[in-house]
Parts: sequence; structure tokens; C-alpha cells
Amino acid sequence: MLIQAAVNGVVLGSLFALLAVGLTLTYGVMEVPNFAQAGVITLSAYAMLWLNQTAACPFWIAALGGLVVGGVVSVLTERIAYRFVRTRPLAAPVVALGLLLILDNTALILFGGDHVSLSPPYAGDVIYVGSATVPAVGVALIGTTAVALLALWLFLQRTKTGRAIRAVSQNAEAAAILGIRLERQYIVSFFISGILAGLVAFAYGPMYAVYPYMADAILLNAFVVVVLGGLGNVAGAAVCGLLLGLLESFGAIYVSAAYQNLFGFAVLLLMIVLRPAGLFTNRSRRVA
Amino acid sequence: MTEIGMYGQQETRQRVRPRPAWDYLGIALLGFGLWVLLVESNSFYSSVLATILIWTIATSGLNIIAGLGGYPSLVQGAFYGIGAYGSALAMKWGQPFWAACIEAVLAAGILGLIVGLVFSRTRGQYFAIGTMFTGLVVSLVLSNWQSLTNGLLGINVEFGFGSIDQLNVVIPAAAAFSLMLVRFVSRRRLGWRLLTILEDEDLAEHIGVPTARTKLTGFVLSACVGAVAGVLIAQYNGTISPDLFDYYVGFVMFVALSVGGAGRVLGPLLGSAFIVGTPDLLNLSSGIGLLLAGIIFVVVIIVIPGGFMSAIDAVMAAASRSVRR
Amino acid sequence: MTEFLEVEGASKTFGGVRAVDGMDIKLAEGQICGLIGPNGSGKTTLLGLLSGTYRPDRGTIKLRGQRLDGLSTHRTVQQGVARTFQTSRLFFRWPLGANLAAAAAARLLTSTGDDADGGQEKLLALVGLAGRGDVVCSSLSNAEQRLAMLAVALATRPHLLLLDEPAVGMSPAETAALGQVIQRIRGELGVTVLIVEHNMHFMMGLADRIVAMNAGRKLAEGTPAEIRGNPDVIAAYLGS
Amino acid sequence: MRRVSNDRLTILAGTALAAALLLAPSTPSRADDAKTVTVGAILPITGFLSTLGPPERDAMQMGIEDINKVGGFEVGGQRYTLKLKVLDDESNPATVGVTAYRQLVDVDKVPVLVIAAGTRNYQALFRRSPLPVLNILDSTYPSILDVDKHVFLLRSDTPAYVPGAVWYLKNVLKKERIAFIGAGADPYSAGIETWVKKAAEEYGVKIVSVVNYPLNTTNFAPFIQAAMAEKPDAIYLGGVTQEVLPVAKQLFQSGIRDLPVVHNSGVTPTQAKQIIGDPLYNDVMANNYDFAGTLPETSDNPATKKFYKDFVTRFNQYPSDLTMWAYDTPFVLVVAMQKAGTVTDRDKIYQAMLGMPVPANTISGWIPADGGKLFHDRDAQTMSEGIGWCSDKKTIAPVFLYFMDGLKVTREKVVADACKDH
Repeated sequence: MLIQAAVNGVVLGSLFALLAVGLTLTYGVMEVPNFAQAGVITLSAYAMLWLNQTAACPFWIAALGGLVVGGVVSVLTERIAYRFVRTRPLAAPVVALGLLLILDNTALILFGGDHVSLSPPYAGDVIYVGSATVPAVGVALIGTTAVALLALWLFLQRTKTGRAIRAVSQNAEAAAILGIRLERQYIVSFFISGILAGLVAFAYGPMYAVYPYMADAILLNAFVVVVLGGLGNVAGAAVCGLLLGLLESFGAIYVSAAYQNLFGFAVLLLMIVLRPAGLFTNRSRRVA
Repeated sequence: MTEIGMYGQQETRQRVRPRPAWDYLGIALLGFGLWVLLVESNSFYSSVLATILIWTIATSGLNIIAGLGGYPSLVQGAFYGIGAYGSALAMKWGQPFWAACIEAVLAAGILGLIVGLVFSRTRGQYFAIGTMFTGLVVSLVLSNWQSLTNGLLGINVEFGFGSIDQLNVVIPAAAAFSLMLVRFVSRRRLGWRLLTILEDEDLAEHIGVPTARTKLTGFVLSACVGAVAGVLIAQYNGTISPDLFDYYVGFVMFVALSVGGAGRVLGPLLGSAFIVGTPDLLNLSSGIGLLLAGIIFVVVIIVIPGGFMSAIDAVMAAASRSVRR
Repeated sequence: MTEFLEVEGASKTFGGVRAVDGMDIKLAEGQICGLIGPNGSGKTTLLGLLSGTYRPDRGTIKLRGQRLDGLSTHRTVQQGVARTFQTSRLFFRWPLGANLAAAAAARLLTSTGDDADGGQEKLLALVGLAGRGDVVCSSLSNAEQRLAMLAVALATRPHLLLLDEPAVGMSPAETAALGQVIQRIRGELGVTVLIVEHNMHFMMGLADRIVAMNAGRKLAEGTPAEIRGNPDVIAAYLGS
Repeated sequence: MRRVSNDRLTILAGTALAAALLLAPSTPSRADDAKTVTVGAILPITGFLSTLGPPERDAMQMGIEDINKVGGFEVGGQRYTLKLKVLDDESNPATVGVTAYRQLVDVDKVPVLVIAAGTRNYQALFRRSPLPVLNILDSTYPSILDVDKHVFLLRSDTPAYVPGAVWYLKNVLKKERIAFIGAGADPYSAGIETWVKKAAEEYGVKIVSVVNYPLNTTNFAPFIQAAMAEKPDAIYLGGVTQEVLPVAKQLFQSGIRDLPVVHNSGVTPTQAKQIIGDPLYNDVMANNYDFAGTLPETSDNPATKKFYKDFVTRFNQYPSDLTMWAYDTPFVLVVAMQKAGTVTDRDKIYQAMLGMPVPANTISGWIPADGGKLFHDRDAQTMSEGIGWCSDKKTIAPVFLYFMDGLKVTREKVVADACKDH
């Protein structure tokens, strides 16, 4: 039972890490709690579904199409709404939830409310880890997250744009003074966050089903990770994502499955009270 | 330049001398007018109006801590839910109706006290996120505590009033009273202190305002008024389920307040009428209804941060200027 | 007879840095005392301890025999301590009159708004802002905003007034005017004033006593003349 | 300059705006056309019960069209035709359903209300404005019939089909150790769980584990593992299609492929393909057994066979048992109104319904109660059927027919090779 719980935890943890990293990017750069990310995931998943079933593209092409849609929709949210509340941190969370309302219900109107399954070719396979079993879609999720985290880390450390984004998230004014064009960094970071949302759709879609509010619950869980990991701290988010996944899966098996995501929220509430700036924060960002 | 208003509204807000009590008369007249509307129109429109009025009460409660105090609480939906479930369960366990109401409001007040204490040190965005997750935890407990709340199926509520007509009087009266309460609080010491906290909490502390105690009082008051709305929705619908008090509801109430005009007496009424009324009146499916609400909300928050009431102010100020010229 | 203000062994550390390290200060009622020292000597932190903005890690602060060191900020204000800030802080969206009304009523039981005894006009005249009550603070000039902060602090009817670099960004003429305002505050209201300030010329002409600090400790104390000639103070300022 | 105090003007403007906002769209409520009787129905068109609402709406529409085709029906010397008005409760009776109830019952004044889920949520409203209520879906335990005396159930209640599934597991599939997985908070699943336990006790089958997961769970791995820890030889899944299929899929994905998976959700091949996904659904459904009402396709009544063909051609959806009950609903209403001699007096129609016979051209194959009455104490009953899966034809086929008399299985018939002649 122990291995199974650990395996479940790694799968769940990878999901949270992948989600949290996307959120952290936008939170770090623009101090925006980007709840609308759940809507981006939903629309990206529906794009994959439409390409795969209606337009009958092979699964991998459909997946790529979904990633691009995710990126574009995410940039759109910044261009039409977040841009205007950059100087108003109090308005940001409510605008984010407003955007979530818009994106989720657009999906509901365009594609209807039915649960439809996104099935990759490996949907039915199983991998055995000792006595524990892992569905192939779970392994795909772990793989996707590993690749995404590595790519993101390389991008942020090695490339010029990556360093510019990190500079902006450290101190936007200083970065501007150094000649970094802020607008461009906001667009790039939202585009990347949109790609990450597409990856979540690609990896999480097949596990349950695609429906308009599919990502709301897991996004709220992931938000716990964003706060735990320290706002704007990518490494922190990845590690905490894994930790929360393990905590929830062990909690589910050994304590009570009904209140599985309650453990995460309890930890979050504790965090906000005790250390408003998070565990791993590299600077105590005083949120207005 | 720090953000000087809660939503960055730049316009100045005149602190005028307190006026005689005709404000309350105006609101009482408004309440009477709404009662006539409630009783006269056919049952579908009166059910929409009743929901609007009950939402006005809950949003008016929120107006105390969010409108006056500038604290963006997204947990009002949970207090609303505790009022409903508290009164329904108390009656199920044999309490008389009026006792059940008081117990429900007290329970919400106590939760408000706890949440207020827990979040006393957090501000702004963290307060919003913290209260949102608190609302999430409460809605999770409501839908999963199978033995107590019967889970997602919800529970039926005994009718505590003498008759439907009695309830139809209480709802608009309570709505008018909740608007008056905000006007009353805004001109008492509690209101002033909340307003100083809205403007600049640190400075308020340094001129002697006991900010922690003031915020807590405002929060508990908001919770109790929210619970009153909960009791009424339970009585009106006759049945309640966790979906009525989903964490989302706290956010939509905050939307209604912001759209209507936070800190303004009529803000909750206008906001609720708009956010709750429009989808029902145009009987849109909740998908399109919520989409519309989302779009309008984002536009209003960006274009007129002060909400409708500040727009009305601007229009009237312009009108009075042009009249005099 | 108990001293007006007695501070013994006051200390405060921020994240490992010992900003104030065992300071002792005594102030007599009605005195104007200057607090000088190079940047980072702990002047502002000490002011913060007196005003209740921070709580001291160790040491005691007594005002007219009342212990202040354990109190929260607003309770310290209620004991009659008021302060201004380096950057001007007002309720910018409100008119100045409303700021004063809020300050006056914050700790009293009555509701505010009605300026019963015309105190506001007297206060505004005292600080040189007569008739500016209806102006919204955001449209006051920089110097006027600094004077407005002074008026707001006085509106809480303090016994001890703490000024945090009040003359920053003021022209020589405005600085001189400020000096007179402070004299009048001490003279007409009998308020004891402690000023943290760099402008030595301003302080020399104004303060009855001066305390010099360096690295969180008291370097020297005495009349302006004594301090001006004190070698340690000069060394600390010019850097040894 | 003394600005006009804006608060007084704002209050007046606010009042005017609020009044205008509420009065403007008040269209006069539509008086009913004397010749048409509205059949009002609250069905779950969207939300997690969305696999059940649409087929019921479509089948009811077909029933109404067949009645109107022959000139409608005659009551008290006046000819009437029927018109269907369906409101979507979005699988959320307590909030959206309540509003729909008021619209149909108070505003449109329908003589009889047809509902699917949420009977308990309308209890207070039944008392305020009582009328006969026909439920065409909601079989739970404790039964909805005790919610209010005006409620009729136009389908067999849970005890009429669940025990047959356990009997089949023991006597046909020779299984002894059942693991039950279901959503505790869902009354349909809770009802099934109760009767599975009762039947297991009666037939000497062991329930090795009962696992309840919270509603809108998406990751069932921990629950599946908890159930499998007891080494069951059969899995029983409680709940409707939208709950059962994801669990069946994740069972398959966790490598559990040889145990029979039994449920009572009335799944159609099209729904299985959509929810589980193509081509996986054919493998997942292979050892799937669905015990519910009889299927139109397998009925030997010619009218039912015709209904099956018409439904498939018109909606290209596979009609399950609930479509037959929905098709019969207008026929039941017509006979009730004719017997009561009124289309408006709700109480007379209610009394007529209590004693009414089985209407002539219904297709569900109602088994009459004593005296030829349709309702056995307000519950109309049909034969029940066990349905298996034919992997080669990727569709469903009947494997077992039965009728429950208490806990005794009667008129049982095991279909030897179901997929052959299908």
C-alpha cells in the first residue's frame, strides 16, 4: 500500500507542480493570482479535443494545436484585462476570477456541458512499479512535468528573455530602468504560462474527462503550492507541488479520502497567517 | 504612488457634514416600493426580486467590511450558508423558529470572529485569497459532511413564518434595514474608523484608531448580516443545498458590491439587481448568464472602479454643474 | 518627582541588526530635544519605539510614570504620544478638515464630523495653514502636506510630539517658518517635542538639548553648543 | 460653493433606476391557448446528469407528436392537443430547479408536473402549490414516494431491479465476493448500495468492501485501491452513467480487467464511447453488466420495436429504458385527464391517476397491479433486464430478464448467447 500511495503522490504532485509553475510565472512577473489559468486549460483541452475528433488530426498534432491555443488565450487575458490592473493589486484577484467566469462559460456555450474523454493512443496501458500500478496517462503526466520544468529552468537561466523575466519579477521598476521592455516580458511570460496550461490539458485531460469546469478544483489546489513555494519562486513551486501531492495522497489513504483536498487548503490558510511570503521566498515581498 | 483608493478610484470623496435623518426615510420609502413590487408582480418576477433583495442584505453586510473598511472579503458566501444551514438544522433539532435564527446569526458571528482573528495580520490581496479559501473550506464541509448536512442533496427547511405574505413583508423590510444599517454605521464611530483604515491603515493606527478591534467588529457585523440573508433564503426556497453557498458565491457577492459601488449605501441593491437580476430576467441559461456577468464585471472594475454609484455621482455632478452654469 | 519621559536600556533588533542598543534618555516637560546622528544610527528606530510603531525587545519607556513599552501603537497614541513621518502620510482623498476631525475623534467616544469648539481653525492657524481646512490633501503643496501632518498629530492632543525629519525638502524660508511653528507648539500648547533631523543649523537654533547617537547607542548629550564642539560627534559625522 | 449634497439625489436616482430595472421587462404572462394543454417538465439537460435529460425530452416529444397526430384527445366534449415545455434544472434542483418549479407550476399553471431528479428538494413547494407529480427517473432508497402523496414514480423502484443483479452474479457468474464503490452523497448510489447489501444477505453473497468517494471526485485511484485490497471477485459500481463510467475506465487503467463490473446506470454505447473515449471503451465495457429496465430494442412488442427504430433514425442515439417511460408519460397524462374529466383541476386529475388502468398504446410493458391498475401504490413497474456488452459489435445486448417479487427473482430467463442473434 505504501508504494501505491507514493506513486499516486508523485503523479498528483507532478500535476500540482506543472500547474503551480505556470501560476508562479504570472504571479512573479505581474503579481497577478491568475485564476483564469483554469479557463485557459479548459479551452486548450477543448481545442485538442476538437482537432482530434472533429478535425480528425492525429493525437500529437491536436496536442500541439492545443498548446498554441493555450498560449494565445493566456496572452489575450493579459492584453484585455490584467494589463489595466497592474497598479491595483486589490483589483487583480477579482478580475482574475471574472476572467475565469468568462473562459469557463465560453467553453460551456461553445462545446456544451457533457463530459467527453480526450484519449491518447496509450490511454489503456498500465505500468507496474513493484506491486503498485500506474496508468500510462499518469506516467505521461510525470514525464510532461519533468520535461516542462527542465525546459522552463533552462529558459529562465540560460536565455536572454528568461533572465529579463526573472529581473522583472525581482523588481519591475529597476528592470525598466535597465531598459527591459516590460510589455514584452509580460506577453512572453503569459504566453509561456499558456503553453504550460496546454501541457496540463494534454496530461490531465485523458485522466478524467474534458468539461467546462474541469480545471477549477485542481487549480485551487495548485494555488496552495504557489503560496507555499513563495510567490514568484519557480523552484519553490515545483518542490512544493510534489510535497503537496504526496501529502494529499497519503492523507487520502491513511486519513480520509473524502477530505482529500482539505489538507492542502488547511496548509494554505496556515501559511497565509504564519508566513505571508511563503516558505522558499527569496525576498519578503510585501504584497500591498 | 501607492494605490490610494481601494479600487484605485481617483475621484475625491467628499466627507460632508451629517444630514438630518431623511436618508433613512428615503430608504424606508424605497423598501415600501420594493414590497409593493414583490407582492404585485407575478410569481416568477417576484421570486427573482426576492432573490435580489436577499442578496442585497448579504451584500450590504459585506459592504461594512469591504465597502467601508476596504477589506476585500470573499467569504461572505460562507456566512450566508451558515445562516441558512444553521437555522434549518436548529429547527430540525426542535428549536423554535426565532431561536433558530438567533443561533444561526450567532454561529456566523463566531465564525466571523475566528476568521477575522486568523486574518487580522494579512492585508489586501492576501486577505482576499485567504478569505476565498476559507469560503472554499466551508463549502467543502457543507457538501461532504454527509451525516450533518446530508451532502449535495441538501436539506428541507421548516417554514417558520406565519404565512407567505409575512415572509414577503420581512424580506424587503430586512433589505431596507440592511441598507440603513450601513448608512448608520458609516456615520457612527465604527464607520469613521473603518474609513480611516480604508484610506491608510498604518496612519489610522498612529492617530489612535484601534485598527485590529475595529476590523474585527466590522467583520463580525458583516458575518451576522450575511447570516440573516441566509436564514431568509432558506425560508423562501424551502430547501437549501451546498451549491447555493459555493465558494464562488462569496466572489459573486463581492462582484455585486463592486459593480454597485463599494462603500455606497445603495451599492448592494444596484449591484445585486444587476448581477442576480439580469440573468434571471432575460432567462438566460446560467452559462450565458455567468459569461455576461463575467464580461460586465471585468469591464466595470476596469472602466469605473467605483462601480455604478460613482458613475451616477459623476453624471449628477456634471448635471448639477451644467444646470448652474 | 517622576521625569516627564524616562527611557532606560531600550533595545530593538531587526533581522539580526541591533538598530537600538540599550538607549537611556530623560526628557523634561515642555522641552524641545533634538536627536542627531549619521544615517543608520538608529534615530528613526528609537523614534518608532517611543511612538509605539515598534515594540522594544528590552528596556522600559515611561511617560509621566506610565509604562509605554508594552502597548500597541494606538494605545501609545491614547497615552498622549503623536508623531509625523519622513514621507508625508495623510488621508489624501479627504479634505484637511476631515483629517483633523478623524484624528481628534479616533480615540474619543463621540462620533465625529462636528468641529464643536472651532479647535480645527486654531490648529490650522498655529501651523500656518489657516483657512485651508476644505482643501483635499492630495492637492496641498509638499511643504503644506508636511505642516498638515503636524496639524493631524496635534489634533490627537498629545503631550509628547515626535517629529521625523520635519524639514526634509523644505526651502530655507519654509524651514525657518517651521522653527517658529515648533516654538509656538511648545509655547502655546505646552507640548514636549523630540525632533529627529539632519539640518544642524535648524536644530542648533531650536533645540534646548541635543542627544547624539551612533550605531544604536548614545554618543553624547548636552546643550547645542556642547554637542557642536564634542569631538566624538564630529568624528562620527565626518567618519573616523 | 456649496455643492448640491449628492447623497439625496443619488438615493432618488437609485430608486428610479431600481424600479425601472425591475418593471421594464415584465411581459404579460402568456394565457394558455384554450385548445392546448402544456406538459411541463423539469429535466437535467446540462450538468452531471446530462446523459439522462435530453433522451427523456426527445422521447416525450415523440409521444406527444404521436398523440397530436391522431388529432389529440377529447375531454368533456372538447378536443385538446399537447405541447411540451421542458426547463433545464442543470442537475441542480435545489437552486435552478426551484425557480423552474415556480415558472411551470405558478406561472404556466401546468396540470401535471414531470420531473426527473430532486424530488426531495421540492418537498416544501409541493406543500405550497400541490399538483400531481410524475417522476420518470429518480429511484432512490428511501423511496421518493414518501416525500409527498402527490408523487408518482413511472418506473420500477430500486428494489425492483438491484437484487436481480446480485442474484445473477451468484447464480450465473458464480461470484462470491463483491466490492461496492459509489458516491455516498448521491441518493441514487446510496439506494443501490442499500439493496445490494440486502440482496447479498438474502442470497448468501459476501460484500467484502464498501468504498464511498465524495461527489465530483476525478481521481479514483485511492478508492479503487482500497476496494481491491479485499481481493473481491466482482465490482459493483453505484451511481448514474456520468459517475460509473469514469470509475470503470480508471479500474481498467489500473490493470483490473478480468473482474465483472456491475452497475445500474442504463449506459448506451454512444455515451460509453463519448465518456470513456474511442477505442478504449470497447475494452473497458467488455466485462460490464448493466441491470435496469427493459430495453426497447430487445422488446417483442411491435410498437416498442417501432419506437426504437424511429428514435435511432431521428436522434441517432441508442434509446435506453428511460426513453420508454418518457414516451409513455403523455399517454398516462391523457388517460388521467380523461378519467378526471378535466384538464385544469389538479386534485381531480390526481385522484384519477391513483386508480387509472394501464393506458392502451404505451410501450414500456407495464405490469399491471391488482385490478389492472397502472400504479402499484403510486409506483408503475416493468420487467427488469440485465444487459451485457458485445465486443465484436461494440454494442449492448440483453443477457438476463427477470421480475422481482420482494427479494424473490421470478420469471427469470437467462439469454444463452446474447450477442449471436442480436
